[in-house]
Amino acid sequence: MGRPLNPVLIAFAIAVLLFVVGELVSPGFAAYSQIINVLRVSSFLGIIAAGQTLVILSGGEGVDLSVGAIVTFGAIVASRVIDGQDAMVLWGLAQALAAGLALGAVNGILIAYLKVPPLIMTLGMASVVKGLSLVYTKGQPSGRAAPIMVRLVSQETVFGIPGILWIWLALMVALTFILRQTTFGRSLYAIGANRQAAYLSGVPVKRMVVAVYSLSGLLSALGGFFFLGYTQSVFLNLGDRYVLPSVAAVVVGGTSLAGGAGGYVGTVVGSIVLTVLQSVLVTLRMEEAGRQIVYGIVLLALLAAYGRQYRLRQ
Amino acid sequence: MPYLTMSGVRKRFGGVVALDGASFAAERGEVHALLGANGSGKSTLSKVLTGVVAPDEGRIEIDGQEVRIRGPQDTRKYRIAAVYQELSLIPQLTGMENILLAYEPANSLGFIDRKGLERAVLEVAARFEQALGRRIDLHRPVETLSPGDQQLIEAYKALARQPEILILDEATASLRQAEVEALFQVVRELRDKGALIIFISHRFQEVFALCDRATVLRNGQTVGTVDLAGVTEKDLVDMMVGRGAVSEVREAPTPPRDDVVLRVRGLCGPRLQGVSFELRAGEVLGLGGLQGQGQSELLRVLFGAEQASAGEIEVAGRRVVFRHPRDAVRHGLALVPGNRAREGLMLGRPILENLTIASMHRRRRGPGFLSARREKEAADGAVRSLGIKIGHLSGPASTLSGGNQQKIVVGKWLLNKPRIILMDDPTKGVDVGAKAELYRFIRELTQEGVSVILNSSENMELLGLSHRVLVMYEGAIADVLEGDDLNENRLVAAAMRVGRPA
Amino acid sequence: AQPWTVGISNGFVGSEWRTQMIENFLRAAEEYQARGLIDRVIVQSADVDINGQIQQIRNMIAAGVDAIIINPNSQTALDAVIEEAAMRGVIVIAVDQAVTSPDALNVVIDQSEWARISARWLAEQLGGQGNIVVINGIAGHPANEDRWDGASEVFASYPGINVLTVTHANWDQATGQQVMANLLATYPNIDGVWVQDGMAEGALRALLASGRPLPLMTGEARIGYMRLWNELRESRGFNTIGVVNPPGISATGLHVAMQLLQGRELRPEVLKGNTLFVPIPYAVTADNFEEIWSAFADYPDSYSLDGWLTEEEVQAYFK
Amino acid sequence: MAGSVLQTANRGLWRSVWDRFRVPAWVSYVLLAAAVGVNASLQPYFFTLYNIQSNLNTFVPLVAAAVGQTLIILGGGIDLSLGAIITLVDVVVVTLMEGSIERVPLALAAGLLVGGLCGLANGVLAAYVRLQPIVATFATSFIWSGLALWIMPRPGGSVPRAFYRGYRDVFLGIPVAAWIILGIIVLWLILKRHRVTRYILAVGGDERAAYATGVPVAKAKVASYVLGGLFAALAGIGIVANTASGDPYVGGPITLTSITAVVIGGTRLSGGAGGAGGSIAGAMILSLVGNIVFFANVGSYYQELINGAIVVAALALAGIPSLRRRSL
Ligand SMILES: Nc1ncnc2c1ncn2[C@@H]1O[C@H](COP(=O)(O)OP(=O)(O)OP(=O)(O)O)[C@@H](O)[C@H]1O
Ligand SMILES: Nc1ncnc2c1ncn2[C@@H]1O[C@H](COP(=O)(O)OP(=O)(O)OP(=O)(O)O)[C@@H](O)[C@H]1O
Ligand SMILES: [Mg+2]
Ligand SMILES: [Mg+2]
Repeated sequence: MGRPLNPVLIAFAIAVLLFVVGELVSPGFAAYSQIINVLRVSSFLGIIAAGQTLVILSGGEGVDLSVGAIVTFGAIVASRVIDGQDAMVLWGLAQALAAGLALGAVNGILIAYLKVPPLIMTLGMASVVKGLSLVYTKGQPSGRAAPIMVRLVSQETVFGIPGILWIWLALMVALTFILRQTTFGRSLYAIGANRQAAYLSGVPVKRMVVAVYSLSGLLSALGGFFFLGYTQSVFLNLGDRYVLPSVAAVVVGGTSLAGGAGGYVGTVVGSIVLTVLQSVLVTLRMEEAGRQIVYGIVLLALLAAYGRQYRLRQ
Repeated sequence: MPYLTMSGVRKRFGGVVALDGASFAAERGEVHALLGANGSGKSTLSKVLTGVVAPDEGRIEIDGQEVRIRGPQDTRKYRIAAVYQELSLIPQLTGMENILLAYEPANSLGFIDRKGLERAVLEVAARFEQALGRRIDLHRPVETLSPGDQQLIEAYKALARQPEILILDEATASLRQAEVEALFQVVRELRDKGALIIFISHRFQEVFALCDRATVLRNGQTVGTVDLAGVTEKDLVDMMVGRGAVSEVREAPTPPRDDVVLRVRGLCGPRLQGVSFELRAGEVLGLGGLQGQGQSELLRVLFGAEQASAGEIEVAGRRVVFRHPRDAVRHGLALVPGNRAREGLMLGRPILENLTIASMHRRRRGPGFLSARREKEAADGAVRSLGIKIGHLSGPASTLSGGNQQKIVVGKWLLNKPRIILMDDPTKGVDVGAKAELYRFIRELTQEGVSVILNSSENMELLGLSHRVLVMYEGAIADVLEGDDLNENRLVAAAMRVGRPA
Repeated sequence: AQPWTVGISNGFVGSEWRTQMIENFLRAAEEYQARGLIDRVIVQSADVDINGQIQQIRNMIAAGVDAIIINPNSQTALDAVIEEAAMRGVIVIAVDQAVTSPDALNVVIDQSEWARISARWLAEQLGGQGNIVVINGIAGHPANEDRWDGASEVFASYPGINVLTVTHANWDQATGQQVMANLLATYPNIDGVWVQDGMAEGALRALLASGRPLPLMTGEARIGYMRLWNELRESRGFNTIGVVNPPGISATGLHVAMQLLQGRELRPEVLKGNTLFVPIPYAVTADNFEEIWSAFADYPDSYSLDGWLTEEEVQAYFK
Repeated sequence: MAGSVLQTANRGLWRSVWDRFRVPAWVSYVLLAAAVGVNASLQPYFFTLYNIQSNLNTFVPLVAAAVGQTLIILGGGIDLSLGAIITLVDVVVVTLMEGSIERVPLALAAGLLVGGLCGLANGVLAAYVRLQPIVATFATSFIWSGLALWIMPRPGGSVPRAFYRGYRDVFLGIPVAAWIILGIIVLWLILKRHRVTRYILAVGGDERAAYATGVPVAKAKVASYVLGGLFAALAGIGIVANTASGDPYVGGPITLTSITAVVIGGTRLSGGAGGAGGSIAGAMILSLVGNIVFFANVGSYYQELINGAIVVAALALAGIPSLRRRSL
């Protein structure tokens, strides 16, 4: 059998393959500008899935299903505060991040100290946050993105690459560094691999759990902020589309749902794969029913390529 | 023609060769020991027989017939059962449900015959209960039982399968003396009825007490089979590890210094009832008594992993309260926990991370940055000073043999320069060679003034290493042995509370 | 018995349109309350599945409502519970989305006609010639299918109009934006875009981001979209249309319910089956844009241009 | 190396200390009683026949789905495609019924078959292809809903009146829906005595240990998904009866609600411990929370918030007893 192939590499190859398929089906799909466009769209999923990656790495059946609601809430807060004024961008960002952090912290505290299972806790939190959005906006979100945010997402810089992609790249480098070269990262892998051993090695397990969910909330709000730069206005189900895909992006990127193994580079590639796949399907002339079936089958094929678990017989 | 023959068995796990053409042959009606150092392939060979491990090559014959075992389900036909080293119990199921799992009497539609199940289970349990003199609650989820009782349930389970071939892979590791005796009695009965029992253990006393012959493995190959009547312990060790490496447990320890590093007064907590003692610099303080009398709990409370309900702890003359192991670590304590896979290691993570996790805060810069070079230097240092045999620091800890894994668990604390090391049965399941190295190491540490509290289930180890032994009984200190009292008779007597009012 | 209890069941809260719908309902109900015709108003507005909405309606029945206004989550799945309500003498009015139950009265705009207006506009503006792409809402959703039935019928009647592809963006602005971006990559020669509701703003943003000349596209009568329209119509000569799909339909529905409660009967000729089609208020086009924009420029972006029938107008449908 | 070969087996053990979140089943019954109590005190005519009947009618699909999800979760899996299976069954049953009462048996049989087959596919993916269930079933959910949309591109179909009227009827003084729920409970009690449930529990408790013991692990897993699919089919049929029509989106949201019901009902998400009794209570609690919010006259903007908050609070409260049992 040889050494197992690196899942990140496989996922990357699949992303390339999907672009090629897209180009064959409809010429122009793999044009430089379209690649950039797909990457831009991937970046929102990628940023939101960054928090999801941390949560899943932390183990203990960790998963965050409240990311979608927090994305929306972050965007709502930012949009109301900023309301189209460049001068207010930082203040709006700060408030959105603070809100995301706080909501994530509530997740973390209830999960760590009251032992509510993450899946259920964050699912409940999703509906609470959704309710908060309704109460906060009275059902009518107001405000809009500032021009500078729009430029950040859309305007091309060096090599025709928009600012958001540089930010995403920076996030990738920073997170990878944090995961590998800081005590935080080491502790995160430790609690993901074996909470009890980590605890007995002096790692503050519960605080880590709280920190990880807080960060996930923060990154979701950040994703919401950037996404606002893309859509320019908010609506109440802005973030819903990201909930399960963020989990899928992490898994497609080779991070184990069991925790303690994987990394953010994989998630980046996973986000790209899922986004390209969606794009290819849009370009196919096909009934919606057929698109859904193809999406499911391709996803299964992808998982079967490397997402398989151990054999019972060794 | 032997009843069971295994020949030319090869098995490779990724880069690790576990079995390299091993062979094994044994007869009905004997208890046959399977010996070897940690990682020599004993468990793997057993698992090939029970179908859990698929050999790359090899031939198995039972009763002269070549057999193919494609999985544990096939073993039913050949009446093979095993007590696995890691146990094979389902934690949430009760003893009753575990014991005949997959062998439940059922009607033709697959509905379980509860009465029949209960009858069959109680029959097996009865065979032990007589020898044991007590009964285990079979209606509780097994996860709520003590490790010893879990191991006994695992034995019930194997026996309930009415095996012709029974494998006991370190089946006595968590058992008390009396329970070991009970198990042996049942095993002997089974042998007398003509079954073949394969017995794996690192405890030579047990091997000599129970077995007729022994087959020795080294590095996945069979060194030979000997009649135990004609060999000594030393002969076996030579076969296992090659000549030379014998433990020197009984060497006089250097006396401790006078300064008290740890003072405990009236400590109460989970399973603890008013424990008081003092620990001096460079002292090895043993914790003796029957297993499960609060020794592990004492270590956990001292380490902050469990909270005391009353009592005081002073470290280096200062009163301390540890709410978290981290607090204890800051005060120079270290804990080598009893179950390394469960509590000591992050098996899927690299060896390097396992070694550095407990001390990384010492090397961090700024807000927790770590330098890859310094982490590697630190890990290399630990590997060198403990003589850990590893492939590469970036390989996962799961690829190491038991003894080397244990060294990692010790090694991670050395990097933290602890003043007090709490050890909970550190040589459980560790082979003679690794044991000897660990003993040597404890010596070296105490010479440097480090103190050790050692809980051990092996009396010789306790007596050989400790300056004093606290004998625990039901969460309290029943006796303190030192000087001439440090001998096995006194220790056993104290543990059983012989000659004392109860 | 008078004074009556009325309820509204809304099973989806993800859109501002729905919020506006609820507000319209409440405003209309207040007037009746002031006149002593209604004593209690029950609002159920939460994201629920079809089962959840059935539960909502049953709860209202149990709470003793006399009339229920429903914006149904399904065209067919509420039929059985509506029958239950009718059997207990409760008047059921479905608004926005029609239901198939014969026991309910649908008070809706004609979705097919609504779609035809913008499709016709697009085809005319293109001079009956050109390639268009379509971004629909949720495949299989009855309103979507009705709309597409109407629009595709119009396009079929123009042989020069070539529908390149039909995609779905689930009535979601951001998905519309992404789908449009993908369409742009695939089809170099798009002359027109037929897209409905909030997805239009997303599609427009994708078109803007592409840097290509703006094709003709259909849009929506919502302030956010119109603000963009206003900016672009001079700078880029942008031309579009927004057909009003009024959230005020809930108020119209309430007026109808009140007439029924007061024992009046609908004139049979206004009904088509069990459906009362109310007129589509109007469409915003280049012709009337300025006039409308000057009146609404201060409204929040999420506000949809609205319209409802007054009590008197509704009375005209009754005998 | 001691402890490495079955190392993952130990996960099951150490989880028992750390990760154990299991609402004891009695807590869910207490919560159910509380929910009924609060509901009854807020709602004047709670104990009328219509009200009880209408509540039970809406409970049936979620109850059936929760039991199906329980079996899957007990076996260490999870099924994110359950709602899509329900949708597919709904659509198939309605399409085959063609509004005629004679075709009902055929349609119901086909519905069960479809549910079972979807479960079989999920089970094979989880057990033999060895994909992580949470993502594998996420992927299959697209396939099932795509198929549903393909079979029924827009809502419709007609269900014979006798069929959905029968569902709302009273039999021997007890609503038919209550009989169905009783039937589901009895079904579970029967299953509980079967070997397959024991094996499912064993696999969910510790897969490797179960394998080493000779439990047919893969088959047990597949069985759990097939049973789950069959209960999902029951849920789909319940929806057909409750809605009297077909809709290609009807089941989706049930997936996550069914998981919540299972956890409130005392089954551990990691598998191996729990049972369907609690899940049934959990499903009813969740439905009753909606009623409570309704009858408490909560303002419309706050309904969603209060609803979510009650569920989270119930989970947190329910978890407190398990905190005390932390030690081994
Ligand atoms: N392996 C374990 N065995 C026993 N108890 C444990 C174990 N792991 C955690 N605990 C319990 O959890 C508690 C909190 O430990 P943990 O490291 O998770 O917390 P923390 O992050 O320091 O939290 P806090 O912020 O409350 O200090 C401990 O006090 C201990 O009682
Ligand atoms: N699942 C596995 N994956 C990788 N390596 C393994 C696995 N199981 C065993 N090994 C390796 O195979 C070798 C033999 O292991 P085995 O468990 O058979 O030894 P053992 O003789 O039972 O040792 P011990 O006395 O420590 O129990 C060891 O080097 C071990 O690291
Ligand atoms: Mg072994
Ligand atoms: Mg702490």
